[in-house]
Amino acid sequence: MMKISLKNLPELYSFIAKKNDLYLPIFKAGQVDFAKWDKDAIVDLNKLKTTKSAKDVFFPQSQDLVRFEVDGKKISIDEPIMPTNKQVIFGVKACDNRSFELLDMAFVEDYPDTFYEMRRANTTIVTLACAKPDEACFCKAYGIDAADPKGDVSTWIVDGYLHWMPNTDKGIELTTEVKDFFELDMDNSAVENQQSEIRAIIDRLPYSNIDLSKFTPDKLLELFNSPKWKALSEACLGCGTCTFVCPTCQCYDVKDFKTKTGVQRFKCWDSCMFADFTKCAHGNTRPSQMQRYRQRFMHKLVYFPSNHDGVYSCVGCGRCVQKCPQMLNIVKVIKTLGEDK
Amino acid sequence: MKKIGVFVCWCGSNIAATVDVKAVVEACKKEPNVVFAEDYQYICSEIGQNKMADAIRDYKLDGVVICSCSPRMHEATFRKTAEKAGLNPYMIEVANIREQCSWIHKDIEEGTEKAIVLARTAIAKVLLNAPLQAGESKVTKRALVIGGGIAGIQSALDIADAGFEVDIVEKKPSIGGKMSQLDKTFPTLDCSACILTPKMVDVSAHEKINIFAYSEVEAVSGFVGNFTAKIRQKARYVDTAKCTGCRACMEKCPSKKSLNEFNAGLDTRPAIYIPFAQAVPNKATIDPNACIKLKTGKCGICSKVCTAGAIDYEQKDQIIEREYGAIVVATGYNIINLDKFNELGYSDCKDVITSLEFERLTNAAGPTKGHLICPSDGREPKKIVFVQCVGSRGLRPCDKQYCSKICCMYTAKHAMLLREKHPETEVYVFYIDVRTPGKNYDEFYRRAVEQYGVHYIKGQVGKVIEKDGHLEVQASDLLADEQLHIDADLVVLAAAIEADDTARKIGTMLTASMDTNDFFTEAHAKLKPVESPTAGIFLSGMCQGPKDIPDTVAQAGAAAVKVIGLLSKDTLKCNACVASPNENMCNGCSLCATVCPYGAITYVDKEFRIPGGVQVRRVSQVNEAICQGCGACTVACMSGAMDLKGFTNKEIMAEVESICK
Amino acid sequence: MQNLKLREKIEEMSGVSVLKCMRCGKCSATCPNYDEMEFHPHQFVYFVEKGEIDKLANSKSIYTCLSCMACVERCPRQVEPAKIIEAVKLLQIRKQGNNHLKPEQVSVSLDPELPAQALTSAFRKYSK
Amino acid sequence: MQVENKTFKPTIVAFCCNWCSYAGADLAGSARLSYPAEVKIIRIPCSCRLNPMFILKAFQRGADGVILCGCHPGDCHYTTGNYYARRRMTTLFSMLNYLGIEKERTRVEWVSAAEGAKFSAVMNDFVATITALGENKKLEDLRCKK
Amino acid sequence: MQEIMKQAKLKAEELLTKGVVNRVIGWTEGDFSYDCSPATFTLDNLDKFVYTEFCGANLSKYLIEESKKEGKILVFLKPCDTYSFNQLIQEHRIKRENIYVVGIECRGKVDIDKLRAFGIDGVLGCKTEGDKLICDTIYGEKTVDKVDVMLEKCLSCKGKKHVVYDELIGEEVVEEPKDRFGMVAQLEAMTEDERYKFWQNELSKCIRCNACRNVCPACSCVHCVFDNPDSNIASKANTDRFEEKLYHIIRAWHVAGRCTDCGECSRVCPQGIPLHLINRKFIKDMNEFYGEYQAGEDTETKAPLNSYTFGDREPHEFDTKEGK
Repeated sequence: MMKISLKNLPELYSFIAKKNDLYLPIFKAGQVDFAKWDKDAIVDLNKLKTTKSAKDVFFPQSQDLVRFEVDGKKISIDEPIMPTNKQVIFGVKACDNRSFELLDMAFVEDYPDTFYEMRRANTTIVTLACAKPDEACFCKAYGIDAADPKGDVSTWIVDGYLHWMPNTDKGIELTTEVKDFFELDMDNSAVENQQSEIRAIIDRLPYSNIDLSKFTPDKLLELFNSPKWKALSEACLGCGTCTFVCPTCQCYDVKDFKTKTGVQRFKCWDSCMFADFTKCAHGNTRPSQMQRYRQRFMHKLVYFPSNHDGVYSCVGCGRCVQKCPQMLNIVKVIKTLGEDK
Repeated sequence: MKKIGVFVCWCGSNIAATVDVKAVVEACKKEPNVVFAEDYQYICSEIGQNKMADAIRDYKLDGVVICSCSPRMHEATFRKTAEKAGLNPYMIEVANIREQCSWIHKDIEEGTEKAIVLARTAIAKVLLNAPLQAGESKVTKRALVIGGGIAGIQSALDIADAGFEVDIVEKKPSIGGKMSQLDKTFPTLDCSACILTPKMVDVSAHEKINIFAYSEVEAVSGFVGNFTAKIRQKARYVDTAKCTGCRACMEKCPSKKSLNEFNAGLDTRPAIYIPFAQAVPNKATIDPNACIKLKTGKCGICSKVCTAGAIDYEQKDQIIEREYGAIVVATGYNIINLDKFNELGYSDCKDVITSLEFERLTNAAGPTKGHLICPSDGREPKKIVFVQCVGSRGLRPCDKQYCSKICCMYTAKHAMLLREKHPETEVYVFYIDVRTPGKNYDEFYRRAVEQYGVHYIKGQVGKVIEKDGHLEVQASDLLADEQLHIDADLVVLAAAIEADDTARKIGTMLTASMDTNDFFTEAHAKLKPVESPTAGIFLSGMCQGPKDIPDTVAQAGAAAVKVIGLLSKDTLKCNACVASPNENMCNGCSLCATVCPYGAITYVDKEFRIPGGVQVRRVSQVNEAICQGCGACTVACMSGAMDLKGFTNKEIMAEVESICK
Repeated sequence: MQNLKLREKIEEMSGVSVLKCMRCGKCSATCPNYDEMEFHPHQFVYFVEKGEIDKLANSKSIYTCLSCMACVERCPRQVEPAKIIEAVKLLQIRKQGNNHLKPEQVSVSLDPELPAQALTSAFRKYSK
Repeated sequence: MQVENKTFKPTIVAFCCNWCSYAGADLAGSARLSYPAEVKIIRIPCSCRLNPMFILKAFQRGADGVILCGCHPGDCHYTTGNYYARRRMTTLFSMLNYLGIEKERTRVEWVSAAEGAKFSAVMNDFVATITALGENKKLEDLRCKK
Repeated sequence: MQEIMKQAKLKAEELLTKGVVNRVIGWTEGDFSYDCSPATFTLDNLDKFVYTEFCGANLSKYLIEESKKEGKILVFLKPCDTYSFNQLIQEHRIKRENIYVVGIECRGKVDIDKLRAFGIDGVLGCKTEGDKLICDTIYGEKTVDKVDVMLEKCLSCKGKKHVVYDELIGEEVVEEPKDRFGMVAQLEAMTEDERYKFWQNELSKCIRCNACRNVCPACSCVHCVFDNPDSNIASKANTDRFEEKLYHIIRAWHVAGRCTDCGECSRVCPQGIPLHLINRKFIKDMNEFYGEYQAGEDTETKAPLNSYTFGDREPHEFDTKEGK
C-alpha cells in the first residue's frame, strides 16, 4: 500500500490529466458531480454521493452517433467520432463501482455498445471508501462493502492521507506511472481501523437489512398484479429524477436533430417514468403512471435478476431516496411489497 | 414525396437586372422535392399563367413556388391559376424577390444569393403547406342601423328599398338627430325640416323598417352575416300603441321646468313630452327624472287627461334580442363642452352662445319663434361676432386636433341669413382659414362677403368679457396688424364637434376599431371608406369623422349599398387561414379565448377515449366564420394545440430554418 | 435676411416649434400690452419662422412684452409666443452683455389689471 | 477584431406583419430604398403571431439578430394584435437580457405600410448594430455550426 | 405543529365519516421525518396521515386528475398552495364542486437539502422546538435554527393568507410579506456577461429530468411541447447548451403570468438550480411594467400577457441597469 498527503493531490491530478481525461467529483454551483478535471476545478472528495451517479463517464447523457449531410439531393454519412481517449475516474464509491458491472451486463454482454465498451476499456477506476455513510445507504443489502470498494485501485482517506492500493492490471499500470507522488505505507492499521468503523456504521443503518427475499423471478406475476402499486405510485410526478440520478438505469432513446446541413443522430438517456417512453405509432405501451412506476421497480427487482442470475439492478446508493421530489423510492417499494400480507 | 415546381420571374428587367434568374432556377432544381424549375419574363402574363397551369398538370405538382414580385401583388392571381389547373390555391407560395430583393440590392451576386435563400425558404414552406378550404356561413337578411339621424335614416331607407328588413335603434324618443334641430341648410338654404321630415315619415311608413326609438343597443355578439344584438327599449311610461300624440298631457303636466334638449336648453319642456312637432314616432315620453308621479308617487295628472289611456307608470325597460346580417353604425356627433374656454365667456355670459343654440334662436319653431334676441335680456342684437374654430385644430387637452369641417359653411350661412333678415346688424366673422371645398361652397361664402357685407376678419378672438350689459370682444386683425375691441351684443361660437359619447361603448361592443378621437376607423382610408375593419360593420355619417349633410347622405347611401351587397348573398365565404385547435392537446384553459379579438373561440366538453375508459375534457372550438386569422391565440396557447392554418408553427419554423441555413 | 441658424437657436432656447403655428392670431388677440408693442406676438412667431430675427431683436417689443403668459395659455397650437419673445430677448441680452433698458424707461402705461407678479418678473429681467 | 467585423455578415430574420410592415418593406422596395441583403423577411399575419419559439429557433439556427415589425399601436388590422405582441416581446426581451443575451440582438419596430423609408432606415440600423455586436455566441447551437 | 396535525386528522376523519367527502389528499409518513409523500387517504389508512415541517409539497396539481373522479375529495392546502388552486380554477383545469378545501396553517417548511448542506448528514428524524430544529442522525443529535434550513419558497413567503378555502385549520399568521425580488434585482445589476456566466453555470447542471415541469401546477398541459415531436423544440436531453436555455426560457414563458410563485420548481430540482429566479423575473417585470399582479389571487383577473393598455411601454424600454 502507498499513501499521499491530501495537499499533494492537485499535483497528482495534474500529472494524471496529462495523459488521461481525469474525472473527479467537482463542485459547481452548489452541486458535486463527476466532471472532467481542469486546474480551476474545485474537487470535493468528501462528498458522499455526487448528485448524478458516476455512470456518465461511460454512458453520457447524450452521445452523438452518426451525422448525415444533405447537399441538395445528395446525402452523405459522416463517421462518428469514437471515444479513444484514455480516462481515469477518481473517487468512485463502492456502490457506483458495482453499478459499472451491472451496466456491463446491458451494454457489453450480448449486444455490445461500442461507445460504452471502448470507454470502459480505456478507463481506469480509482475507488474511494465511504468514510461517512448516510441514512439512505443500503449497499449492504446487495452485498457491497463500502469500506473496501475494489476498483482498479482502492483508496481510503484517513488522517490527511489518501491510501492507495491497486487491485488489477490497469490499477498497477496507473500506479507505476504515478508512484513517484507516493510514499510507501507499510502500516495498514489506519485503513483497517477505518474499515471497521465504516462497517460498524453500516450495520446500524436503518436500510442495511431490508428484506429482498420476496423479489424472486417466480413471484413475478404475484408482484406484478399486486394492488399496492396504485397507492405506491399515486404521488409520482412522472419526472426522470430517480432515473437520471440512478447509477444502474440504462435506458436510452435515439433521436435525430436537424442541423443546418443535415441530421445529427444521437442517443440520450430516457426514463421509463416519462409519459412518452417507448411511444410508438400505436401509442404508449404503458399509458398510466402506475404502469410506468411499476415497470421501473419490477425491472430493477424482478426482470433484471431473472435475466442475470438473480442480480438486482440496484446498488443501494440511496440517491433516489434522497432526490425524489415527492419522496417515493425503491425502499418504500421493497418494504411495502415485501410485507407479508 | 411531394412534387414542387418553381417559377422564377424576370419581371422584365425589374428582377433580371439584379438577380441572375438562371442561377436561381439552377439552385432551385437542386433542392429536394423540386421536380421542375423554369424562368420566364412575366409569369403574371397570360402566357406565364398558362405555363404555370401546364406545369402543374404535366408534372402533377403538389406545390408551386413563384419567385416574383410581392405576394401582395399577385398571390391572388397565382392562386386562381392554380385552382383552375386543379391545385389547391393554398399550395402556392410566393418568394418576394422583387420588392424585397432585386429592387433594393445593386450587386448581382448579392441579389442572386438572397433570391436563392428566399426561393429555398418558400420551398421549405410549401412543402409543409396543406390544402385549405374556406368555410361558408349563412347570412341573416336583416340589417341593424344604430342611430336615427339623417345618416341612419338614409342608410335604412336605401337598404329597405332594396327589399331587406331594417331595424333602426335611436336612443332619443324621436328619430331625426341633429338635422332636425337645424334651421336652414347650406349652400341652398332650404329649410332643414322641410327636407328631413318627409324622410322621417317615409321611415315610419316603410313596411320593411322597424324603429326602436328611445332604445339602446346593449350587447352584440356573432359575426358578419350572423350578428345577434340585444336592444334595450327604455320605459317611456307611455303605451306607444295607444298614444295618439294629441299632446293634451303636455299641456296639463305640472312639472314644466326641464331643460328642453331639442331647443339646446334655451327653454323648458314638461316632464311628459314629445320632443318636437314632427317627431317620429309621434308618441309621448315621460322623463323619469322630472315626473312628480314617478319620483314621489303623487300627481298622475297625465294619466287622467289621457283619453287613450296610454299612460303606464309601471312600464319597465324591455330587452329585445334580434338577429342581423349587417350593422350600420350611425351614432353621429355632439358639439364639445365649452367650459374650458372661459376666455370666450361661454359659461359666464348668457349672450355668448354656440352655433347650435343660434340655429334654435333663428328657427321659427324655436323658443323665440324665430325672433333673434339676446338670451340675457331679450333685446335685438345689433352687433354680432362669430368665432370660428373654437376647440378645433388645437393641441391643448381641451382642443380637438382635427378640423370640424362644417363650421366655415354654417357660419357663413348664419352670417348671411342674419344680414338678409336684419340688414341693420353688423356681423363680424373671425376666422383662421375659410375652408370651403365643395360644390358651390366657395361661391356661397363669397356671397356672404360680397352680397351681404359680412365682415370677415383674419384673426382670432382673445377674450370676451361682459361689461355694462354688452360684450367686449378683444380680437386681432392680422392683416391690418391691429388689435380690435368690438362692443358686441351677441357672440356665436363655432364649437368643435366630437364623436357621440356612446360611440366608444358601441365600438367596443362591435369590436370595431376607433381612432383616438373615438371616430370609427374605416377599413381603408381611401378604398374602403364606409367599411369598418370588422367584417359586417359599416359606417355612416359623422361617426366616422366630421362631414356635412351631403357627404353624410352620400356615405349613408354607400354604406347601404355595401349592406345590400352583403345581404343579397345567401352564404359568405370565410377566411381559409383560420386558427384551428388540436383537441387532443387542448387543455381547455381558455387562454386563447381571452386574447381573441373576435370572440371566435368557444369551449365544449368532449369525450375522449383514454386507456381503460372515457374521459370528458373541455376543449376549444374555433368558429371559422368569425376568425380572421391574426394568430394571437396561437401564442397564448401553451401546449401548442392552437395553430393557424396557412401560417402554422411548423411552416414558420421551416422558414426560419431555411433562412438561417 | 433669412437666418435659419438663428431660428434653430431660438427654437432650441424656447423649446417650441414655430412651424406648429396655424396663424390664428389668438396670441395677439389675447395680448394685454398689444398697443405698446411694435411687433406683436404672432409676428414674433412669423418672423422667427421666416428667419428675420434681427428685426425682432432690434425692436423694443422684446422689452415691452410683459411675460404675462396669456398668449402661452391661449395658444391652441402650443407655440407659446411669450417663450419665443423671451428667447429673442435673451439672445439680444447675451449679445449685448448687459441690459440697455433702465427700469425707469419701462413703460408706465401698463394695464392696471395686470398681476403684480408679472410686473415684478418683468423688472427682474430688465434691471441688474 | 476590426478585420473580423469587416468580413462578418450577420444573419438577420425579420418577422413582418402582413398588413403594415410587410407592405412597408414592399414600399421600401418600390422606392428603391436599399438595406443590406442579410435581412430576410418572414411574412406573418400579425405581430401577435410571433411565437417566442420562433425567435429562439432563429438564434439556435445561427441568426445573429431577430427583429419584429408590426403595425403602429392602434393601427393593428386585427385591432389588438400588436398590443399583445408588445407585451409579449417586452417581457421576453427583458428575460433574454436577464439571461445575459445582448439586448441589441432583439428588436421590435412599428412600421406602417406608408413607412418604406422607415423600414429601410430601421433595417440599415439594425444590421449595423448587429454587425458591430458580432456573432451570436450566447444563443447558438454548436450542432448547427459546421 | 403536532396540534395542527391532530386537528387536520380529526377534520378528515369527521368529513369522511359524515360522507361529505369520500377521500382525502394529504401527506403520508415516511421512514425519516423528511420523506413524507403526498397520498390519498380513506378511513383505512388515515393513521398514516402527517402534517409536519417537511410537508412542502403543493397538493393542488393532483386535483386535476382527482377532481375528475367520482365523489368529493378533501384537500389540505397551505396558504401558498391556494394560489395555485385558484389559478387552476381560472383555467378550468379542476372541478371546484368536487373539492372540499381545508386551508391549513403553515409556519414555513424545511428543506432537507439545506439541512444536509449545513453538514447534517444521516438524518433519521427531526422535530421542532420553538425556532429550533432538533435532528436525530446516525452521527448523533444536531440542532439548527429552523430559519437557516427553510425552503427558499418559505423564506420569500407571499404571506400566510389563504385566498380560497371552505374551512380553516389553525391560524393565519399575519406577517410582513417578504422581499421576493432581491436576488433578481442583484442579477439585474450585473453586467450582461456576468449574468450570462451565472446562468450558464446554473443551467448547465440541468439534467432534463422534467421534475420542475412535472411538479408545476401551471404546467398542466395535456401534451407538453417538449414531449411533442411536432413542436420542433421537443428533445429529451440537453444535447447542446442551447437546449438548456431553450427549455428553461420556454418553460418559464409558458407559465409567465400564470406562475403563482409557489416555489415547487426550485424545491424539486435535483441539481438545485434556482428556477424561481427565472419565474420571478417575469413576475417582477410584469409588476413593474403593467402594475401589480398576483396570479391566483382571484379567479377572474386577466393575466398581464393576456391583456393590454394603449400606452404600454415599448419593448426596449425595459430597464437594464448596465450600460454597454
